[in-house]
Amino acid sequence: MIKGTVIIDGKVCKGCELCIIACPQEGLALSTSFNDKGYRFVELINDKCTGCVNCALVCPEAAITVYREPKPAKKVLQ
Amino acid sequence: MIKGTVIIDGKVCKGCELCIIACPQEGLALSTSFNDKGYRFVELINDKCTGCVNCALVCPEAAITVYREPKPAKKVLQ
Amino acid sequence: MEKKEKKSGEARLMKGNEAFAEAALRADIDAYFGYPITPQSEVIEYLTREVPNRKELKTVVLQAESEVASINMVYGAAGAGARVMTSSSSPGISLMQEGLSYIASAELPCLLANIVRGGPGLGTIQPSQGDYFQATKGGGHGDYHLIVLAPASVQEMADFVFDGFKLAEKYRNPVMILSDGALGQMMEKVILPEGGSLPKTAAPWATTGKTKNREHNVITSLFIQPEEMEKVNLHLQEKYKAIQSEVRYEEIQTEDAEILLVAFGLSSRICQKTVDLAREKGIKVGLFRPITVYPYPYQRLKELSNQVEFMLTVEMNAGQMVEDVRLAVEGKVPVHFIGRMGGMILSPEDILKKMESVQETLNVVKE
Amino acid sequence: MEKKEKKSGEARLMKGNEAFAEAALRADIDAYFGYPITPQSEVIEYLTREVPNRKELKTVVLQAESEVASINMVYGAAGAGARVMTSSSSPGISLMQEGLSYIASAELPCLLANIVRGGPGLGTIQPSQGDYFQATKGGGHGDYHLIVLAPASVQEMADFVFDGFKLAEKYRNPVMILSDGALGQMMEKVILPEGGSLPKTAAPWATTGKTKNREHNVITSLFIQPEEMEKVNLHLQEKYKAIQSEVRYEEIQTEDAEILLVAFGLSSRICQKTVDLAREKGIKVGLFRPITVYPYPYQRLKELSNQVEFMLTVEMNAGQMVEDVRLAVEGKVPVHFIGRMGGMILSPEDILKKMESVQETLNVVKE
Amino acid sequence: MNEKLYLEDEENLGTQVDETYEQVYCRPDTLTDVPFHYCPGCGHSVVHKVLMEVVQELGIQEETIGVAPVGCSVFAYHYMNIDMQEAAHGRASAVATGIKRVLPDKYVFSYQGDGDLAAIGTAETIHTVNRGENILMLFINNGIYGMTGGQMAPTSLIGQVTSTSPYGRDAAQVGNPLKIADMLCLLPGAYYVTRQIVHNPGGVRKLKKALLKAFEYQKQKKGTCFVEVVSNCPSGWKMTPVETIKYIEEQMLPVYPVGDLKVPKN
Amino acid sequence: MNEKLYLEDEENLGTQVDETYEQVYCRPDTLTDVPFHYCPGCGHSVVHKVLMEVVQELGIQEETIGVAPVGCSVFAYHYMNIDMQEAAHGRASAVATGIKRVLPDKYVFSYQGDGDLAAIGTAETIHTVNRGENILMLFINNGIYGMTGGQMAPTSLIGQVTSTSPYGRDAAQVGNPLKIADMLCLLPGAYYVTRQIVHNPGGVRKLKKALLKAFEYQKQKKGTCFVEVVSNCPSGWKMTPVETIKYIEEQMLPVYPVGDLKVPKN
Amino acid sequence: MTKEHEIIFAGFGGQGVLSMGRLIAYAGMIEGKEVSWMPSYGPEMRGGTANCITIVSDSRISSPMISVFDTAILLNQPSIDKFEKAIKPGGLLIYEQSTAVHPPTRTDIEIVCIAGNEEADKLNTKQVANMFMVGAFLEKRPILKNETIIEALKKALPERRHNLIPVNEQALLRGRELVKLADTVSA
Amino acid sequence: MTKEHEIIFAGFGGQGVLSMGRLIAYAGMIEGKEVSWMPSYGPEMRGGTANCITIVSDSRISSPMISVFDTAILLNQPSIDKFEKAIKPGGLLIYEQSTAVHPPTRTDIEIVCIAGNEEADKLNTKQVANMFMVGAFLEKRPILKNETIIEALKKALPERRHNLIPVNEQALLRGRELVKLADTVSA
Ligand SMILES: Cc1ncc(C[n+]2csc(CCOP(=O)(O)OP(=O)(O)O)c2C)c(N)n1
Ligand SMILES: Cc1ncc(C[n+]2csc(CCOP(=O)(O)OP(=O)(O)O)c2C)c(N)n1
Ligand code: SF4
Ligand code: SF4
Ligand code: SF4
Ligand code: SF4
Repeated sequence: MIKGTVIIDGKVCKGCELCIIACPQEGLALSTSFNDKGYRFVELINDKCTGCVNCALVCPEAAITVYREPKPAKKVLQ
Repeated sequence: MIKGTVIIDGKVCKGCELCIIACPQEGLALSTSFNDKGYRFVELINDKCTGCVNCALVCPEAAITVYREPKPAKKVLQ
Repeated sequence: MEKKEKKSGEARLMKGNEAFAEAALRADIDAYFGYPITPQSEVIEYLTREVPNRKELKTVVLQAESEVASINMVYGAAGAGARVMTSSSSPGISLMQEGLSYIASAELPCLLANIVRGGPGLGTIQPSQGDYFQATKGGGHGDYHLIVLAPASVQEMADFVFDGFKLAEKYRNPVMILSDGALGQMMEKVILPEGGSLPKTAAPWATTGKTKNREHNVITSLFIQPEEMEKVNLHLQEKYKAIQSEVRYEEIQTEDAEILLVAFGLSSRICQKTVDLAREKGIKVGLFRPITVYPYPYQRLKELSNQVEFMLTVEMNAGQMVEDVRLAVEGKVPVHFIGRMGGMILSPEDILKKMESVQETLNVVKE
Repeated sequence: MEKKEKKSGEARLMKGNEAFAEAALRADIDAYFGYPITPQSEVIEYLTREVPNRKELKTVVLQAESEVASINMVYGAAGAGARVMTSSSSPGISLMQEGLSYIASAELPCLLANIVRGGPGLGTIQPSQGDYFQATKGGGHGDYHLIVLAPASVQEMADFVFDGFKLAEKYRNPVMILSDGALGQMMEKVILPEGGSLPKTAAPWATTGKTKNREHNVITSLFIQPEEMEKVNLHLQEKYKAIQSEVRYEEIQTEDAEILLVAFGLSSRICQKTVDLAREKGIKVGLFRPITVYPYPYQRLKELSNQVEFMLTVEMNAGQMVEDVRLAVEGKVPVHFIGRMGGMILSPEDILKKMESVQETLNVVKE
Repeated sequence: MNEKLYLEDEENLGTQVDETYEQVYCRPDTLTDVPFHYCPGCGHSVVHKVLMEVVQELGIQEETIGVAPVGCSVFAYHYMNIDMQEAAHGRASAVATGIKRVLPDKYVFSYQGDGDLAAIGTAETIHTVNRGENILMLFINNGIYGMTGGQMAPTSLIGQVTSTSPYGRDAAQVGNPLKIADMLCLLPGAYYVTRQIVHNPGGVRKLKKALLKAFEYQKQKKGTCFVEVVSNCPSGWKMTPVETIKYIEEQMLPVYPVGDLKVPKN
Repeated sequence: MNEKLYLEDEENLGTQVDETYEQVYCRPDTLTDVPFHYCPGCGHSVVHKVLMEVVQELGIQEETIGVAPVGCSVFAYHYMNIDMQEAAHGRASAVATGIKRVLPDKYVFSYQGDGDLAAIGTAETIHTVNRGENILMLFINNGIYGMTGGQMAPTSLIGQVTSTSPYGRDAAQVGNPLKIADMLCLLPGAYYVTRQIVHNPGGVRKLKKALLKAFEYQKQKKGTCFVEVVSNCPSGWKMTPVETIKYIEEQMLPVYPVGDLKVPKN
Repeated sequence: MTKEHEIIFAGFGGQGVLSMGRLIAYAGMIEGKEVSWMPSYGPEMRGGTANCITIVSDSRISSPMISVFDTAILLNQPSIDKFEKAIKPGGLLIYEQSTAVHPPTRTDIEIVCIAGNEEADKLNTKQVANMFMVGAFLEKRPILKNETIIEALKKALPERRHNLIPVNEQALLRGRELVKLADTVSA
Repeated sequence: MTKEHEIIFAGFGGQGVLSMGRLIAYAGMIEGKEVSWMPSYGPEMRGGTANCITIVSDSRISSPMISVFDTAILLNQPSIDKFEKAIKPGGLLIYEQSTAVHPPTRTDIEIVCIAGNEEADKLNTKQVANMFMVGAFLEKRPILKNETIIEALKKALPERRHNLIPVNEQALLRGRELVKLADTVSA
């Protein structure tokens, strides 16, 4: 099981919830507070993230950055 | 063999010769003289006309009127 | 959403675009063809919403694939004798120029509204008066004119539909309502014209199917022989002469005016406030508001030029109608201009300031 | 078919449309986009025939699906920094009005020719000057101006291509050559401008691919915030002020003129004959011929109004430029008009007669 | 009336008959007396003639409104003795839409050339058919811009020499012949789409049948009927009328095959 | 770079790895810092993002010129950090043609909505593809006019409620959803025609692959590549972004099926 | 009380600022005044903010679009940031408590903070949140009568939703009270 | 000899009237005169008739389009019908014999009938038929030299067709003779 994590830019998030649907680990949820734009924004709510990038792919605001344990395979390639 | 004949309006004929090609009886030919528009016009040159209407159908100027022996069949219909 | 009363007479609070559309239904239009564009999309939205709701209406309302298609559908319907109209805003109206030239040449009555926005180009969607030249000098090719009415209130957005069709059918000429985004979007009190009060004009020239007792009717703008084309042009020019008699304008406190503000449409409303402010200060200012900008009230302006010290033309553009004012005045008095562009709106105070500065310079000259 | 010499300098007998096209090649245009229409189809026909014949030329010549497409292809190519042009005739030019407004707003340099035919509508294909208003007051929406050159000979049909591109690139503004069917179709002696003599102007603003050392370039005419839109408009107005300095005109025997004929393009040629006829009769007539109709030579006309008894404007339309003459003269002297429409051409004698009749009425008034 | 007689010719040839001759074909009264201005041998005139024969036979002269294009057939209204409108270049189907929408019970047709319908008018063409406007669209495909002097049309053939493709149409530069009728078939609004010819008697007979169908469908409010006629342009092609026959059959028909492209399914 | 990593995700899930985390996805530098003005959940932003990722990975930021339409994506040039032009409504492909013809070695794409490309721009769309202009045409089909406030588009579904079809689109009156991509397939100029989605991660991955192909083909001068994206318009549809997923899958995809419509034959 | 009162209503789309402004205009019309209502329109709405200007006057109204106001009723932070400075000295600013991260700070205007959302929750109906603001406004600037507001509401609401009238009336009155409280507090 | 000579050439399309007019203009240019050539254009050509106006002048030419002419060279009946009346009194009309059903009748102009087609048959080359007319014209109105006509022809014809020059020159001279004969005849 790869471990991953995401950093979400709460300022640009518009709370569309598409990432929440996209996350297979049910790791995302809306905040209770509002950002300056007046939107609830998304936060990581558990540590199940595998860094699958699904949330980031569907995010219209490009608000999500995804990190993950490196794969040795890749290292070789570079 | 049905007998027919055509009357060609030499004034409007533009000598395109399409009717000549269309006539299965080779019954049409261009005049040697010109009409007022400056065109040679088509004339009936033999009595083989069957009134098949082919020449009239293709005539762009609607210059040809076709006559034919009546068909009894038709008479009944009317 | 305010409810729609059928009966007129009662005051209603409506958007200019909606009042325009409702008036069109009451003017018994046969058809509307249009294409959405801000700030006038409410017209087609209102019509598509209302017509199916009203059993009595057979009105055709069709969203075309473009403004080019719209204006040519209008051509076809008008040529078939229908009471028809379209509406758009600046860029869309530019696309209609060829069609308008055809319609004017073929002498088809129809109505169109230009809810002007700031240009040039895609520009802004905010209100502007930047299409005055296009509307009055002919944006299309050739010598033709639209009859152009310039409303200054939601009430006139409604009333001018009736006036417009009357003129269009009387002269077999396209009529444009030259409005702007503010008048289209704002809500104001309006008392709508009575429905069914605009009788249809007979159109024996229309292509409704050739009957035995007449030659076939042809709607065309092609006159390949120059002699023929010139005849058509001379006839059109005769018609435009006759149309001069339809000139309309409004005068506010001009009787004793020493300074004359000239403005149409929205600008004229702002000028009214300026007149009040100036009068409070004891400055004798009047306001002249052309209601028809084609035909243009040259004559009356010329008369007024004998009375006033100078004129100040106020427009939401870089100075377009001011040329007509100058043509009217022929140098008798100075004609100044103040305007804002791109959707910016003048304040009554701006105008007052400009007026006073002009006055000073003039006095200086005198001394 | 006369042979094509590469070297200029030698006199050639060419159609206006062909001289225009050949000059474009010598002006090293990168691209031409157009759509056929009488009486200007020879332009694209000449280009499609010539370009493949000349190894040295990489010129893009593309027949578009319409004038709307043409003008928007011009927009794209001009925005990419290319020297590009199009041409059409009246109805086609009307279809370009939206695109022209965009091009003017985005400040893209380009050249287009209107080989005017008689309108309005489909009209006739015979020569006319009926598109003067459209060309000079802005047929599209918003406050913008084309720079407009009015040739009066096949020679100028060629020369103005060079002048036109110089102005277009100097001011980043679209330039129109306002010609007519006669000038486009007639053959006359022409000495073509030297090829390669028109250096390209750098276009750092063009969309040629964002390089590391600059921000991305954007070609747009959208300025949604009214404040911003107004800034753009004020900048454009500044530019148009500067353009006034490019005004060009020709004066023929005006030194001692007591009567001034004012005419542009083909009409001015006819007026020259009138001047000769009149001078033979001892009438002191001069001819003023605006070469740029935007910018318009108001100043010089105003000066001349101090010298002459009256002016007679001669146009192949219902009277369009005459408004600019009146704006210049400001009522100082009477400004009369004579014109033919729909492709009809005035004769020098017609003009002389009109002139004399005006003169009489004036004398009557005097007595 | 005449129609019945000669449409049956094919079968009836050779049957016995008596002496008194009867008229079996003459210029339809639905044509005016104005002589066609078209060049000698131009297909436009033939199509005009057939169209008016159909209108006459159906007895719908009083209920038919036509729309002429900008193109050589711009003057169609001089020849067709019915109410007509002359549309702006490319907009005939939009004009026809305007007419039909306000006069839904009249027969309405548009008549357009290939530059008009398939170049500048492409958007109007496609959207008129997509709306399924209940009209007849007649499309004369002669692969060239006739009126303006023989420029390339979207339908010009690869290698075809025109005044704007003087060295032959080059697909790489200007694309391939546009088979717009085939594209229209994909639209549900298109009820009947067919491609016909008029350069021989059989073709003229078939065109006439197609037009009769089209008006019948319009009566039944079935939607848009689109009839393409692969025609000629002797002047633009720089050929004699007789030469154009060969060109049509050898060059054009392989690209634009004759026949029904879309027929009512039932 | 990032791309490689996550395009392989599907297979790589579950493989063993060591501790130090690496960034596997971030906003592409080819996007400016300007936050999108689009409504929450709007597909435009996703397409913008994917398009710019592709430009970044191919390293063609300096050679790519885009054309924005008139529509909600009119401001695309605020977000895409490449040279761009803003075209008149419907004319993006004509503008792109103008650019590409004078800069044949640059990558050029047009980006248009359905009103822009399939209504007012129909003629330009069809003729650009018919000429086989060597560009990428990106078509965002959200079945509505978003920018102007939710009017009916040619692509709106039967029965769809919009501000100009308040009682649902009625085919009898205004015709059927226009499947323009299918029509374009008939044109030889169209080299690659595909329909994609962006409302789920798999769709986004596939769109990216399609765009990579399209640019590759453009490099090879193959002709027009047409990429349609069936997208959403939460505001126009009056739905939450999440609700639009269901609508797309249940209502739109049956009419506009996902997948390649025309692929290079070899 | 001025002959002419110029009000801007601003907040996010969907908060009903446009209808609030229209309601005032409608009521003004019923009381025989000159009124105009001008919405912000166009793509800026994509951003999510909306506003409208309502003018109620005894005399003919010149321009419906103005840049300074007698009163601003603001339902979110961006609106406060944008319009606080656009209020005439001595003017009135009413804002919704829960949405204001940085409350307004001007000292030359009257500022009233209403917990509209909170109060609405109490009456457990979101729809009436704006009615508190309207009530508060009329308490401060009695340019229109309560009854007219209600009458306007009747006209504005479709029959089927007239059941909502009473609770709106309640909210209207409550809004007036809240101001009084607010005042006593700030005092 | 007038300072300015205005000629109309008319006939059916394909008879080469346009190039005949262009040839005169070209020659005029070579002799350093002001020239203009204006074709009839547009759909009327569908009808099959074509014409052009050539003006050769010592001074700048005003309009290339005029309605009365010094000379008309007419190659078919419709042209005779249309342009006979457009010739200035004292002007010149030259027409082709074989195509004229109703010869011109005016008495206030010079009328010359040339059997161009017949003569061309004699030289058995159709292409030069028009050269007889040109020759006839120059005999009557010596506004240009033979040599210049030939020089113009050289420039006008593509190299590959220069072999036709001699026969054209022949026709040109023959045209001049024919006029003399015609005159003696009519005398
Ligand atoms: C807006 C506009 N553009 C161009 C023209 C010029 N024009 C007239 S007819 C025509 C095309 C004719 O070709 P086609 O439609 O194929 O008809 P055809 O003459 O071949 O029958 C063109 C380009 C015009 N009249 N109006
Ligand atoms: C000539 C012209 N007509 C109309 C408009 C108004 N307008 C702007 S965008 C648009 C359509 C937007 O819909 P779409 O193309 O589907 O893009 P979306 O906003 O849905 O992304 C319209 C009609 C315009 N700007 N210009
Ligand atoms: S997809 Fe992006 S914008 Fe939408 S909720 Fe998630 S992080 Fe926020
Ligand atoms: S087809 Fe008609 S026009 Fe042609 S030659 Fe025969 S009769 Fe004459
Ligand atoms: S030019 Fe062509 S299409 Fe036009 S009439 Fe002549 S032959 Fe027919
Ligand atoms: S209106 Fe629709 S298409 Fe436009 S930004 Fe909002 S959601 Fe996207």
